[in-house]
Amino acid sequence: MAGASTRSGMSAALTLIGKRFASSLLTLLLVSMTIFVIAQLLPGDAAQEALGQSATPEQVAALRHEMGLDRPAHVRYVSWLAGMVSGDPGQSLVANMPVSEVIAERLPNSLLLAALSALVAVPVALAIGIGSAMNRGGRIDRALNIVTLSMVAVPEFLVATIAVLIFSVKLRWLPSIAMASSDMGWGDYLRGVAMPILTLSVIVIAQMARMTRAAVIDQMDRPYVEMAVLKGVAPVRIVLRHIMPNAIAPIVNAMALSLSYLLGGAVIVETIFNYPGLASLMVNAVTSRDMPLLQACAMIFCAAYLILMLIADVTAILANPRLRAQ
Amino acid sequence: MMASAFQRAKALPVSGKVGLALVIFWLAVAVFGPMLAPYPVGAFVAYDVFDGQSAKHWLGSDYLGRDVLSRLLSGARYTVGLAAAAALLASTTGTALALTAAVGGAKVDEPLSRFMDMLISIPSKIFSLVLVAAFGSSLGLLLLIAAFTYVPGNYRIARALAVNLAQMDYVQVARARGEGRFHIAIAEILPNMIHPLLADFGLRFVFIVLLLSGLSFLGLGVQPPDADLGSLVRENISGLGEGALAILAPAVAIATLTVGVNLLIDAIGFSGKGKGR
Amino acid sequence: MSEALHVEVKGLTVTARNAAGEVFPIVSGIDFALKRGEVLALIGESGSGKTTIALTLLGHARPGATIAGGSIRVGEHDLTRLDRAALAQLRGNRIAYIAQSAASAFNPSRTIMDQVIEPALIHDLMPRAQAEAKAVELFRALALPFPDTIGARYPHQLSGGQLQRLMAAMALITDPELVILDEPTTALDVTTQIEVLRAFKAVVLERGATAIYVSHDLAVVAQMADQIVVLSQGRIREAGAAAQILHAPADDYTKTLMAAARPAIRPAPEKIALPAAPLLEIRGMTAGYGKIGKDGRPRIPVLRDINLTIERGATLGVIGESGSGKSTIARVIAGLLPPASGQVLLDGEALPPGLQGRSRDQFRRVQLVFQNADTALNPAHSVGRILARPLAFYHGLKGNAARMRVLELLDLIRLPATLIDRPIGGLSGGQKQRINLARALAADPQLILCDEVTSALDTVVGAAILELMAELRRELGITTMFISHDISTVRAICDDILVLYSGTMVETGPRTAFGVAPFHPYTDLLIGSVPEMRAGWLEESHAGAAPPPIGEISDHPDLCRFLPRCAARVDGLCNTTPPPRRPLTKGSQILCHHGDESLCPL
Amino acid sequence: MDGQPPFSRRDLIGAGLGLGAGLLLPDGARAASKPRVGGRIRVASLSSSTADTLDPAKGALSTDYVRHYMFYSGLTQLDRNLVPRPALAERMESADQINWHIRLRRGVTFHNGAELTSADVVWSLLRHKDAATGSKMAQIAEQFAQVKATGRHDLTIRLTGPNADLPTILAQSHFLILRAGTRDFRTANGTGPYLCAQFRPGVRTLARRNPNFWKPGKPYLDEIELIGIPDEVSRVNALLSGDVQLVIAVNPRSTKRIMASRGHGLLETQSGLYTNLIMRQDQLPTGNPHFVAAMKYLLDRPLIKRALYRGYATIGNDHPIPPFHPYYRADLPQTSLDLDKAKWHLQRAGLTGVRLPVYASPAADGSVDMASILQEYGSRVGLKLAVNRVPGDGYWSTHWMKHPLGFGNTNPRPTADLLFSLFYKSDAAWNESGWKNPRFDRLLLEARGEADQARRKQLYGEMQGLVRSHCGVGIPVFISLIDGYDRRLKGLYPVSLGGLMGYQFAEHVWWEG
Repeated sequence: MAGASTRSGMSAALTLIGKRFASSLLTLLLVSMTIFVIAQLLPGDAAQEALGQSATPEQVAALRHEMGLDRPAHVRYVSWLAGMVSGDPGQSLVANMPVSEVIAERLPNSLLLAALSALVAVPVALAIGIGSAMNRGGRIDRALNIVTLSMVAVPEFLVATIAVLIFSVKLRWLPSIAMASSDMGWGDYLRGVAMPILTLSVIVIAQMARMTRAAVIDQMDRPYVEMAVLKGVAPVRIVLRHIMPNAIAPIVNAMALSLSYLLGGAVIVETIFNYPGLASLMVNAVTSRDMPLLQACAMIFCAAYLILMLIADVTAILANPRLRAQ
Repeated sequence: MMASAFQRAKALPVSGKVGLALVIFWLAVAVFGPMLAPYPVGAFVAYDVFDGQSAKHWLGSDYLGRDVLSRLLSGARYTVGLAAAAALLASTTGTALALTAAVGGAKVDEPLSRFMDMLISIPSKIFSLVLVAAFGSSLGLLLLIAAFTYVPGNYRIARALAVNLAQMDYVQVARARGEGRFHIAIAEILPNMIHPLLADFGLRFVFIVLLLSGLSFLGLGVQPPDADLGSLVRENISGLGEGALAILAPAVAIATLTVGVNLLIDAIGFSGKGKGR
Repeated sequence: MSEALHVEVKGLTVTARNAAGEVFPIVSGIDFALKRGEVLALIGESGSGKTTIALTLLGHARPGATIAGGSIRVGEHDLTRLDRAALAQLRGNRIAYIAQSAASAFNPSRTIMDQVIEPALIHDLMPRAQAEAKAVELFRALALPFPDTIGARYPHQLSGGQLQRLMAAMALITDPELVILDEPTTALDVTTQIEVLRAFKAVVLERGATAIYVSHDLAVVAQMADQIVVLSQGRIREAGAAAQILHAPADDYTKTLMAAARPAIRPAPEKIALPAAPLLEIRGMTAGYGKIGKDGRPRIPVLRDINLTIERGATLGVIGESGSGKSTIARVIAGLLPPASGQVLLDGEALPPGLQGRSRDQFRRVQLVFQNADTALNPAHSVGRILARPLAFYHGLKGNAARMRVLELLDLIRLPATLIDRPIGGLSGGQKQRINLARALAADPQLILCDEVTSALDTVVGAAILELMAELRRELGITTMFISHDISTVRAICDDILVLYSGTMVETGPRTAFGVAPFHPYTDLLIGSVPEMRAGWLEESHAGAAPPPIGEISDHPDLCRFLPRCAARVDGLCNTTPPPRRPLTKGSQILCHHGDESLCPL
Repeated sequence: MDGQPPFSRRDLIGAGLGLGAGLLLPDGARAASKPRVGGRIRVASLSSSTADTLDPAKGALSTDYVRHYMFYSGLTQLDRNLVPRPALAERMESADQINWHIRLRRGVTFHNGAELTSADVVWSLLRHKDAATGSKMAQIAEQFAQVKATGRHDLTIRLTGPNADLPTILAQSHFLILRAGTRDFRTANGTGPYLCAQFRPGVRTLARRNPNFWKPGKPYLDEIELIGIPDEVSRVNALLSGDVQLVIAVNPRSTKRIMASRGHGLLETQSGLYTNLIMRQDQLPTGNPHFVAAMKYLLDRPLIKRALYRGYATIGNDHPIPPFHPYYRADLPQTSLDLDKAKWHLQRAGLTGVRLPVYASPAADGSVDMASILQEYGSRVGLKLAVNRVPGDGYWSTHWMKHPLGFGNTNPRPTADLLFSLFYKSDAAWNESGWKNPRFDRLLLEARGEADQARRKQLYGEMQGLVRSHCGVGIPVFISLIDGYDRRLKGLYPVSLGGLMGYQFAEHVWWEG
């Protein structure tokens, strides 16, 4: 019986993944078109930016030709799209390397930082959210509320800078810049990213904790919770065994939304800690008008968002026996 | 009207009253601040930079020797005004689209939802960077960017609410009465979404304040010599090491503003829920 | 008091805090006692405090409420003196609770077995394997289908009656000495209720546990209780032995309750002389959800081949259990659900199938009144706004004229004019239902579709609404379709009755035909399942008896829908051939292989 | 700076190295320490992006210049007094300042072991004339009429006109010498003091000591890791937390923090860097001479020096030659803040009460704050300036020189001739204000071919006067460059061409850790 429903759960999830894949492609196409159109409105192009202040018109024209920027916009878009479909995101105009190589260097950094931040933020947010829900209206609840509010109330660059002043400049415990390089040990790496993780976590924890609290409280008024109380079930068991399976779907959804920020939203953290991630790469791509790179970054961020949303939906299906059966 | 508002305020829990007081305070600063500023916002009045507190300069001087108090009083209106306007714009747009999707069926819902996915998936700060680079920095553009960034979030919430409400019996009654979609959306569904939407509005407000300060880090913001609160923090960040008032004051201002709005919203949500029971 | 008393409640007071922070009592001065193995019933309408009192016997008060005074003794414990941990030790162990709606009291995302044996596991009473075995034994005793595997299912896969019995299994897994049953059958259909009551009586009461049975239904209580406590507004009105309360009530309030529980058959109003043409006619209508297949049936059919007519000024009662499709008929007529096939004719003229294409006047002439006034009235609007909208929409009435008309309507439904500016949230259930009705009347309709308009209300309030409807019908001559699950109510107020089972009309006929046998087997079950207000009825009633065995069922789509539950089914006929529609001599028409003769012996 | 040797070509070039080493030591403590080999440092420069390059011709930013000087060597090299010294060129001679003969040092090898020959030099110089190269020096390279190898280690350069500054020009990082035919710039193959161990654009550059460097004994450090930290506060924090040992471009506002730290020091380099107000002469109302005069009187130079630069600046006089420059004309009267005169000029221009946007950008250092200051004083004399801050990226291509009132930013140039011909000549592409002065143009050409120093100084002096009084450019201050360093890092001294010893610290510093 249980086996059957798990199987049908898997097939329901697979159907959903299939459907999502199609609509995701549509979303990606839309994103690429939007980015392309807006980028056309940007003043200057890669050739001008590369040559800078000292460019002469002839030089710019020559470089433009070399970069293929002298072709009409729609031709460039179509050829980019054709390349993308065949799995080739093209050549970076500025770095003179295939986009895939440029990205390959930064993407693992970004993913690692996001994953580590999520690893810190998710349990903390769950603990805060569940803790304050169980204490609804009580002193701990109010205290945690103020704490989470204050966390979002400070601009992230200030949080980051204060952290650097305390932990690197004053105490010298942690490095102020988070270099990520392949020849680094895990210990060094973790020390380096400790503060970026801290800063990113602070930003997302508050939102996730508040959503967790709301989702848990929403379940607390349900009759089955009263029933559990009247069965003599202890409060912690009520939350973990009775409420969580029902609250997990909205919580995961909220978390997926927050976590999608960890990739693209990390631009300030990447700047302050000099962490070579994707967000600052995308900013680079904007300022240097490196269209293929910009597009590739946008595609990755969009795909990451869609994947997170898909994970949230699949979780919702697997957590809910009713959806699982469908 | 006034009396009932007053009574409602009295019924708020303590945290709500604190929130209300903070919100009123910052609204007042936003409106009257520039009149109260002792010095012009761009005037170089102190010989030294990052001065501490003094009788002449209550909050000291900034990185160029300007009066921090005056800049704070003048800058609050940008943060409060811009965030409020953008939150309002985001909420109304998001809600209008959500209602359209809720009463319009899958044909409207699906493309709108894809569009929102698209907006949400482009990192907002980078998107802002592109837009500012393309169109130049102006208050109007900042407003649009902030609004655009937070439309999808509002849309998600409003759509979930509206789709639920569209199934309610009273909506079915209205449909069976022969009412048009517009009437159903505006008269039947919308009034019942106001409460959660207000709460959402508050959250958006806070996010926008923080987005604006984030943008100021990237050099996008209000035109000098004026500065919003985030820019004030940013431009004085080099004073952080010496604990300059010039950076602490605007940081505290942002914190009290956002915490105040949140406390107020939490309290309103609480008493609103109590009433429903 | 004597040692023999098992449960003793003295001077119990429970208080609550309102929005303004004032503390007020919700029940007070409650005293009662019962011996081991006795059943005490707490009777009262909503707001009487019966559930609140029942919960205090588990030492529990709902959020916002506090047990403020008195003593609650169960066995050797005074529950008011125990701390949280000690209470948790008793709950689900020595004192068990069976909740009103098992459908929501079971955790939707855990299996039944997990939840049923949880009390035994958390109180460390037995190992899992033993608990599971015991659960299966209980499932069997409670006459649940597939007792060996039902535990692996999830709540949404089971019916309300099954869940209610499973909840009993959960309560009994620890062999409690006291069981609290909180309206355990209220949410069920009568035909299910009788099965559940039988199971409860057999298993819960026969095991010798002391029980407190909370209900608003005197007839149900009559089957179960040794003692009855009648409550109203948090105070005891009358208490005593069951027989005394039922047959010789002393308190006026108890008498009112008794009266409301037995609706009087009203004489049909003299029909106004109108042309004989029917106002509403439905021809060969099939409706449902999902795509319409090649055979003209939707993927999930709800209604099959419905044919009916309502004469001008008449009332048609539509009766059936939940899921029978009775509300769907109203939705199809109102245009909310376009039928898959068939026609709806109003005044001889076909209505467009869906909402699209209907004229404003067509909308006006048919008005739908929803069951639940709480959800049918927009909580954001005031009484005046709700009533004024149809006036403006259909009649273009605005300003003062509209206001005058709204006041007239309020008068018509016997509500004070001062309510006009009140928000909906502030009204009582009965008042809301009256507004709900008035909104339909405001359109000046020809046909009102009333969908279970009294079922969400207390008996007394519901009776008053029926009274009002009868008056309105007399005064306005409006044609009504009255949809209900309660055959007594329908028999009391309707001219014609249609019995619906699983989307098919199993019996139709004039009211008089529903007073005497023979009936269609389903109608028979329906009528036989309505509890009578006397002890011993449950044992005597033949309703709900197990159907005779039957061979393999063919896959013909038009076979009798009632076949699986039918006590009169005939092997080799019912399971192979679709039933014919045939008239009975008493004046009704049934869909059955049986006729007058073969039905009589039942 | 008074011991400035004359810019005489023929004699000094080829006189060998080491002349500057014992002279003009700005810091007595440095003399006590002897260079030692070893050590590893991390250096944070201003920026780092995917545009980072190992192609000297494309070098655009300080990070690039630093990187290129680590891996490549030039024909000549400027000493601390900006005197060109022979480097890869052993001798460099010209009689007419048009035809130059160069003899290369023998036995110099590229990092891959190949020997440096004249073919490499010819190729390296001529590629700047190829538009496809995208050289920043394309304009200057146009002077090269012909570059021709005359032997394995000899070559000649024929210019289109006389230019006495060629040795100085060739010392710039863009003209560093590559192996002929180099196409792949994913790693570097030069003759410089360090080998390229790793190059990841936008992330870091790792340099290892080149044991076969052609200057015996040099360089001293084993390894240099070059990264970019664009955020100034982060950069300074990284220095103070010990994560980096040398940072470029410290904001004057951060100097207090660095000075407060015992282990760290500041290297101030007075330079010719300036951020200037641009008043387009071909547009109105900025083309009105009275308007130009008024704006120059509105510049509160001491305030800018104090508030913006905390004293790390030298007051300017609206022409591009800084006071410490040998050609500086000292007898020109200093323009200073004078609201009355400004008001009078504005009235004469009929512009009182006019509203005018002024474009500023983080791309032009300090311009946003300068604009704010201008606006503040402008409001006192009835001039309503609206500060229009635009983003740094795209500023040069979209805004610079395109608005009547805006800002520009000019890096130090090795010669006065370069400065004047690039930014002030009537037909110069970057004639920021669009002024046209035939007399100035004539003087410029004359000075370029003039070998006599006294005469040259006189000519340049007159040009300074012309720019100061007629050109639509306001230069309030020359901005000092500030680097921060770990005190264990020795051998640093200022070179006024740029921070980090004119970007060439790598060759000269050593570590005492």
